[in-house]
Amino acid sequence: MRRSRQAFDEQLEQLQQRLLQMGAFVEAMLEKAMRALAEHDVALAREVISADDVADEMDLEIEKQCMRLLALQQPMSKDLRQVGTVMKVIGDAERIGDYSVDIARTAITLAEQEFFKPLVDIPRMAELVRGMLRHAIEALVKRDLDLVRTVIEDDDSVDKMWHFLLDELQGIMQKRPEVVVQATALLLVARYLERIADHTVNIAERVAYMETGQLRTLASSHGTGSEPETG
Amino acid sequence: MRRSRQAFDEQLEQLQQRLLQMGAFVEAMLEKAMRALAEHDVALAREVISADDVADEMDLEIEKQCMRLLALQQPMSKDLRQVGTVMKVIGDAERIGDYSVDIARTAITLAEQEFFKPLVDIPRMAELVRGMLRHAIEALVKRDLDLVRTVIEDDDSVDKMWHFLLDELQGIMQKRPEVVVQATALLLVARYLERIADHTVNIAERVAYMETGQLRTLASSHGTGSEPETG
Amino acid sequence: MKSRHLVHPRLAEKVAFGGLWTAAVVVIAPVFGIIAYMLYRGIGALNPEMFQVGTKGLVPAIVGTTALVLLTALIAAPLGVAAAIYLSEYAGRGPLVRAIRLALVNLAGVPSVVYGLFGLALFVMLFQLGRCLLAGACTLALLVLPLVISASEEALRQVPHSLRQASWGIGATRWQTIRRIVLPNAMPGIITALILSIGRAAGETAPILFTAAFYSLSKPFPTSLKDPILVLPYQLYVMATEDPHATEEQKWATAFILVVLVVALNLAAIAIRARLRRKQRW
Amino acid sequence: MRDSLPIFTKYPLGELLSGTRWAPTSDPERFGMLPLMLGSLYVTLGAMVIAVPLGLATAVFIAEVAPKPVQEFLKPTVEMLAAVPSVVYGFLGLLLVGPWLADAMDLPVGRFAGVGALILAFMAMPTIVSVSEDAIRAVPVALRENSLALGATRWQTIVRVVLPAGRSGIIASIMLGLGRAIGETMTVLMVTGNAAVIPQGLAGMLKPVRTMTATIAAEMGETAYRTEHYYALFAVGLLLFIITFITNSIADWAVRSAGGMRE
Amino acid sequence: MVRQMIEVAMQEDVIIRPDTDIKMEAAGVDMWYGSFQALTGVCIAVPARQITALIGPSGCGKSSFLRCLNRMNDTIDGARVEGSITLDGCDIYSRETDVVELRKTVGMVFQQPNPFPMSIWDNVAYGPRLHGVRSRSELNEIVERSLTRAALWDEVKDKLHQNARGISGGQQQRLCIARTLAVEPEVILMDEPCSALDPAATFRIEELMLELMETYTIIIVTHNMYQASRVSQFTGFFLLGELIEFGPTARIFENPLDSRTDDYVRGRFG
Amino acid sequence: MVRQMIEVAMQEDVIIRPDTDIKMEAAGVDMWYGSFQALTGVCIAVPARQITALIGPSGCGKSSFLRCLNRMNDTIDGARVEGSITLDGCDIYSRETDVVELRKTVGMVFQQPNPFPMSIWDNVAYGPRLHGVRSRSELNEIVERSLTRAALWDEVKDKLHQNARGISGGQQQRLCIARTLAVEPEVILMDEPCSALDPAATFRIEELMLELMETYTIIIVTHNMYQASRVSQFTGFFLLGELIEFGPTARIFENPLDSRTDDYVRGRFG
Ligand SMILES: Nc1ncnc2c1ncn2[C@@H]1O[C@H](COP(=O)(O)OP(=O)(O)OP(=O)(O)O)[C@@H](O)[C@H]1O
Ligand SMILES: Nc1ncnc2c1ncn2[C@@H]1O[C@H](COP(=O)(O)OP(=O)(O)OP(=O)(O)O)[C@@H](O)[C@H]1O
Ligand SMILES: [Mg+2]
Ligand SMILES: [Mg+2]
Ligand SMILES: O=P([O-])([O-])[O-]
Repeated sequence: MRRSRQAFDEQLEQLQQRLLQMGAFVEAMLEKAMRALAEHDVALAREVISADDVADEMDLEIEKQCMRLLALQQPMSKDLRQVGTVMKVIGDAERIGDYSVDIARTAITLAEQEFFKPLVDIPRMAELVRGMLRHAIEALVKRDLDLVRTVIEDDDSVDKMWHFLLDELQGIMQKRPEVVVQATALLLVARYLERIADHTVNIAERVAYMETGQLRTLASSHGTGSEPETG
Repeated sequence: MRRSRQAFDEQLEQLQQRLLQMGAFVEAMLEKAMRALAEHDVALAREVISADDVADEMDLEIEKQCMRLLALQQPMSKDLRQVGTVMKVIGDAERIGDYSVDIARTAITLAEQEFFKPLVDIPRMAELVRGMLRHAIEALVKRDLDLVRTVIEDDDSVDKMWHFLLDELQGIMQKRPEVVVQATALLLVARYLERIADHTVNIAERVAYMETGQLRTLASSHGTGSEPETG
Repeated sequence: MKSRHLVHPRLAEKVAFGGLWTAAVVVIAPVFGIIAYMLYRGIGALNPEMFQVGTKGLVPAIVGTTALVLLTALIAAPLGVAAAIYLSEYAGRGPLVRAIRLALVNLAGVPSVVYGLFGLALFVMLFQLGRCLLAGACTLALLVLPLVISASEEALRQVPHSLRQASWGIGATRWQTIRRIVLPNAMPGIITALILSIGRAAGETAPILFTAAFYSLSKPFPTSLKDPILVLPYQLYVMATEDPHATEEQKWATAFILVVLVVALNLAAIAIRARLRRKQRW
Repeated sequence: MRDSLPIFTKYPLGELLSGTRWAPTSDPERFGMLPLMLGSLYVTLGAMVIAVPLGLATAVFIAEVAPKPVQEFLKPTVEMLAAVPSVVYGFLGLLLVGPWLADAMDLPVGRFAGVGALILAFMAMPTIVSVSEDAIRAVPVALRENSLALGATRWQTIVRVVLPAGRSGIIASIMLGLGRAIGETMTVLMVTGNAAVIPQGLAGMLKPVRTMTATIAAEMGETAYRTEHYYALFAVGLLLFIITFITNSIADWAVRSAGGMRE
Repeated sequence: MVRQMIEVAMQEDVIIRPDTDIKMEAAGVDMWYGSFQALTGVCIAVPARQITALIGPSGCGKSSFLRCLNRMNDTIDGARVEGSITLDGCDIYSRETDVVELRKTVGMVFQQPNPFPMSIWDNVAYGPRLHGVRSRSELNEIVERSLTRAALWDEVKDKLHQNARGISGGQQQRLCIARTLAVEPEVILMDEPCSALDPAATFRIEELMLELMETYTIIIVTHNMYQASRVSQFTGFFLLGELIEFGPTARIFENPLDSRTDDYVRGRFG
Repeated sequence: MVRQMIEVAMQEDVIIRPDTDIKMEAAGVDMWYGSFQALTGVCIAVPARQITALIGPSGCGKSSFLRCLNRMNDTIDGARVEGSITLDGCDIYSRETDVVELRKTVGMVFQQPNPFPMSIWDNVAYGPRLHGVRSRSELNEIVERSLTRAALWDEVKDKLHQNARGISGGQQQRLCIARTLAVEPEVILMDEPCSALDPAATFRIEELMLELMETYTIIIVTHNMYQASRVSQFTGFFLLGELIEFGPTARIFENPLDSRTDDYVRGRFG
C-alpha cells in the first residue's frame, strides 16, 4: 500500500472508483427492484433485498476509507472537499439502496396480485430517476455542472409525476376500495422514487461544492420532496 | 479566534454545542409540525416550513465548520471521529427537519378538514419518535451506549406502530372511500415518523463509533424502514 | 554483500593501531626524556646566588625580559584589537581588505630573523633609536601583531552572527552591538591571543638580536627606553655558544627559567580559554 | 626590504642565486646564495622527513585511537612543546643531542646538518600534531558514524574518510611546520655548524651546513651599516621572505578550503 | 484593495475584530541581492493584531520579504529594496526613518533560538537598557512583564540570573520572544521560529503566538503548512519571489483561488 | 505475540503481504547511558518489507532504540544494552555476531544528509570498496543500480564525478540512501531523515521510502506525526523510554488503544 503523494492521488482515484461502483450498484438495485415489481419476480426482489447488505458494507467501507485518508493524509483544499463529498454521497447512495429494498419488498407483497391497471407511470418515473442517478454520479466524476443542471430539471419532472400519481392513486382508491392495499403500496413506491430522486439531487449538488468550495444548495428544496400544500 | 490545541478543544466543544442546538431545533420543528397537524394550526405549520431554512442553514454551517476543522487542525483519533460523526449526524438531523416540513405541509392540507377519527396513534408515535431523537442526541453528547440501546428498542416499537397504522388506514380506506385523501395523508405522516425514527437510529449508532472506532451498524436494518413483506 | 578481502579488515585494523601507538610513543617519549632532563638539570642549578643582583644573577635578564614583553604588549594589544574589530565588524569584502588579510596571514609566518632585519633597518637605523628596549619592543610588536590581529579576529568571528542579528533586531546600533555583545563574548579569545603573543615574544631571540639585546654578566637594569637590555633568550644563546666563562649551572638555570616562564604564560592562556569556554556555550 | 635592492644592482640575480660560494669576508667578496639555500633545504627537508609521518601518526593516535585520559594529557602537552622557545631547543641540541649523536655515529663534531634536522623535526612536530589533530577532530562525527554504519572498521574509516576529509587541514599543518622549520633561526644557528658549503648527497646530513636564517643572524651583528655585505644579508632576508610567503600562502589556502569543507 | 480584502475576509467568515486595520503594507516591493532578483512586485496588507503566515517552497523569498519589513536586509551587502513598505502609513524606507526606531517597533524572532550568552534577566533587560532605561526597579518590572507575556515567567522566575544558554530550546525561543517584547514592539516578525524545536515546544510557541495576537501584529514565515493552518488568520503564498495569493487562512487551505496555491497546499508541488 | 500482532493487523485492514514475516525483533530491551536508563523493556516485532515508524516526544528514546538495532550504540562510551534483539532470529548482541557484518545488513541513514567529501561516484562506491569490491566495471554497475534505486540517477548521472557537497540537501539525503543501498542491506534505519529538509525534498524522500519498501525493511524515527501517518504501515509510540503502543499505523492514528497514545496523536501532550 503506497502512500506517497502520488499514491495518495491513486487512493483518491480509488475512492472515486469505489464511489462509482457503489453508485452503479445501487442503480442496479433500483433497476432490479423495479423489474421485480413490474414482472412479479419474487426471486429478483429477494436478490435486491440481500444485495442491501453489500450496499451497506460498501457504505461502511468507503466511509472507513475516507476517515483513513483524513487520518493518514491530512488532505487540503480540493482533496479535502473530495473526501468530504464522498462521505456525504455514500450516505445518499446507501439510502437509495434502502429505498430499492423497500420497493423490492413491495414487489414481493404485490407479487401474488395482478395490477389493477398496467404499470406505466411508475416505471417511467423509475426510468427518469435512474437516469438522474447515472447523471449525478457522472457529474461527480466529470465535475460537470451542466449535468447537474439536467439532474435538477429532471427532479422537477419527478416531483410533478409524484403529484400526478398521488392524485391519480387517491382518485382510484376513492373509486375502487378493493385496490386500496395495492394502491397504497404503489403510492409508497412512487414516494420512494421521489425520495430517491431527492437523494440524487443531493449527490449532484455536491459537484458544485467540489468545484467551487461553496456549500450552497442549488435547488432550494423545502421539505424532503415537494409535498404539495394542497392535496 | 484562538486556534491552539486548547482552543481546538473549545472548537470541538462548540461543534458539539451547535449539533445539540440543531438537534433541539429539529426536534422543536417536529413537535410543532405535529401540533399543527393535531390542532389544525396553519400558522404554526407555516412557521415550521419557514424554520426549515434555518435548519438547512445550520446543516451547511456545521458542515462548513467540520471541513474547516479538518483543513485547519488535522484532527486525529477521537477528534477525527467526532468531526466525522458530526458531519454525518447533521445530515440525518437535516432530514428530520425536512420530514417535519412534510408533516407541516400535510397539516396545512388537512387544516380545513375534520379528522374522520380522533388522532391518537399518530401523536403517540410522534411522541415516541421525539423521545428517541432526544435520547439519540443525549447519547451522542454523553457517549452513553445504554441510551443507544433504548433508542434502538424504541425504533422497534415505532416500526410496529407504522405497520399497525398502515393496516388500519388501509382498512379504513377500503371501508370509507371518502376519507382516502385524508387517510393517505395520514399514512404518509406515519411513514414520515417512521423515517425520522430511522434517522434517529442512525444518529444513535454513531455513538458506538465515536467510542470504539468500530463502524458497524448495531441494528441491522434492511430497507429504510421495516417495510412488511406481507401487506 | 559478501566481503572479499585478502586481509581481514579487523586484522588490518589491529596492526594499524599498533603502529599508531608505537609512533606516538616514539614521538613523545624522547621529547619528554629530554625536557625532563633539562628541567632536572635546571632546577638543580637554581640557587639563591642566581637571584642576586650581581654579576652572576639572572635578575637583570628577567627584569629586562619582563620590561620588553610588557612594552610589546602595550604596543601590540590596542593596535591589534582595533585592527581586528575593524576587519571583522566594519570592513566589507573589497579587494583591499582581501589584500590586508592575505598580508596578515603571511606576515605571521615570516621568519623572525627577517623581522629582526626589518627592525634593524627601520627602528634602529632609520628612526635612529639605536639598539634599545624601545626598538626591540617595536620589532617584537610587529612580529606578534599579525598573530594578535588574526587570533582576535578569529575570536570576534566566533561570536555567532545570530547574536549580532538579534541585537540589531532589538534596535541596537552597530557600535552598541559590538560593545555589548560582540566584544564581551570575544574577550576570552582576545585575551588568550594576547597571552600567547606575549609568550611568543618572551621566547624570541632572533628579532632582538640586532635591535635590543646585549650580553653581559654584569650589567644592571635598563633605566630608560633607550637603553639596551638583557633578555633571557639572548643570554642563553650567548652563554651556550660563545661565552666560555658561563658555567654549566648558569646555562641550565637560564634555560630552565626561560622554559618555565614561557610555559607558565601558555598554561595561563590555556586555563583562561578553558574556563571561559565552559562558561559560554553557543 | 628596500635595503636589499643595492645588491641586485651590483650582482646579477642569476649569479646571486646560483653562486656556489658565500664568502663575504674574502677578497673579492662572493655572495653566492646557493650554499645557503641548499643548507636550508637540507635541514628543512630532513626535518620534515622525520616530522611528517611521526607527527601525523601521533595526531591520528591522539584524535582517534588513544583512550580518553591519554588524549587529555597528550593534547595540551604537545601544545606546550610548541611554545618552548627555539633558543632552548638549540641549547638542548648543542649540549645534549649533538654530542650524543656524534658519539653514537663516531663523528668529529656534534654540529652538523642531521642534528639540526632532528631538532627542527621535534620543533615542527608540535605544530603538525596540534594543527592536524584539530583538523581530524573537526571532521564531523556524522561522517564517522556514516562510515561505521556502512560496515567500515575504525581504521578503514580513518584512512578512507577522516584523513581525506581533514586533508586540507593536514596539508596546512605540514606547511605551517615547514614554515617554522625554514624560518627557524636560533636552533640551526646553534647546532648545524655554520659552514657555508654545498652539501653533497646523503652524507651531507652528517656535515656542517649553513642556512639562510643562520647566516643573517650570525653575520648581521658584525657587518657595517650599508656595506655590500649588509645589503647581501638583506637580500638573503628577502629571499627567505619570498620562500616563506609561498609556503604560507599554500597553508592559508589549505586552511581556507578546510574551513569551507566543514560547512 | 485593502478594504476589499477585509470584505472578502468577512464573507469568508474569518472573525475580524471591528477595529481591524492595516498595520503594515507593502506595495510593489522588488528586492535584489546584487543582480539576483529575490522578490518581484510583492503587494500585501498585513492586518493589525492578527497572525499572518507566509508560506511557500524553499528559496521563494519568504525570509527575504520578512527581512524587508524591519530593514534587516540593510545589513547584507548588495541587498537592495524597491517599492514602498509602510508601517502605520509611514514609508519605512524613506530618508527620515530611523532604522533603530523601526527595529524597536518591528521586532524579530529567528529560526534558531539565539539568546545572548548572559543571564536570563540580562537578556530581557538588554533592549530596554540599550534604549536608556537605567532604574533597576523599572528594569525588573519590564523583565517580569515581558517574561510573563512570553509565558515563561513561571518556569524561570527562580533562575533569572542563571545563564540563558542553560534552558531548553523551547524556553530559549520564548526567552527570545520575551526579549523582543521588552522593547515594546508593535509588530513581531518570526522567521520559522519553531523549525529548530520539537513538537511539544512548537505547540507552546504556537499557543503563545495566539495569545500575543491580542496585542501584537504577528507575521510568521513557516515551512510547515499545518502550522500556518493552525495558527494564522491570514496566509500569503510565495513562489519564485512573487506573492501568488494572499487571503484568509481558511480560504487558502480550503479553497485557494490560484491553482498554484492549490497545488502547494495539496502537496502536489515540485 | 508476533503472530497476534499480525492478526490484529489483518483485522485492521492493513494490507499485509502473504509472505510477511518478522525481520527484527526486540524483547525486553533495556538501555543505559552510564547510569541513566534510556530504554525500559522495549518489545517490538518489525515486519519485513514494511515501513515501521517510531514516534514520541523528544528524548523518549526513539533514536537510542534505533541505534540499538545496528549496534551503533557500541561507539558511545558507557552505553549498555540488555535484553535480546534478533535479526532473522539471530541475536545481534551475541558473542559471535560480527558488528561489521551486522551494520552491512542493517544500514542507517541519519538526520543530517552527510555525504563524504568526495565525488558522488566515490560516495556510492565507498561501501562496496570497503568490503573488497575492486573491479571498476562492477563498481560502476553497483553505483548506477544504487543511484537508480534511490531515485537519484537521472539527476546526477551527468555529474557523477562532481563533489557530493555540491548537490542540494534533498539530493544529498537520497545520495546517503543510495550509499546505504550499495552495500545491499536488508534493513534500513532512518533517524529523522527529513528533519533537515524542506517540504518538497521531504516528499521526495517519503516517496522513495515507499518504493524501497518493496525490497527493504524500513524503520524510521520521526518527530513528524503526519509523516509517520503518511508513510508507515506500522507505528510504535515511545514515551519516557517505554514502548507504549505498537500496531498498524491506521489504528494508532484512528483509534489507539492506549490513552497516552491517543493524547499524543491528538496533540494533547505536554
Ligand atoms: N544573502 C543573500 N545573498 C544572495 N542571495 C540570497 C541571499 N539570501 C537569500 N538569497 C537568495 O534569495 C532567494 C530567496 O531567499 P530566501 O531566504 O528569502 O528564501 P526563503 O523563502 O526564506 O527560503 P527558505 O524557506 O529556504 O528559508 C533564494 O534564491 C536565495 O538563494
Ligand atoms: N550519548 C548520550 N549520553 C547520555 N545520555 C544520552 C545520550 N544520548 C541520549 N541520551 C539521553 O537518552 C534519552 C533518550 O535519547 P534519544 O536521543 O534516544 O531520544 P529521542 O527520542 O531520539 O529524542 P529526539 O526526538 O529529541 O531525537 C534522552 O533523555 C537523552 O538525554
Ligand atoms: Mg527562510
Ligand atoms: Mg532522536
Ligand atoms: O433517506 P431519507 O429518509 O432522508 O429519504
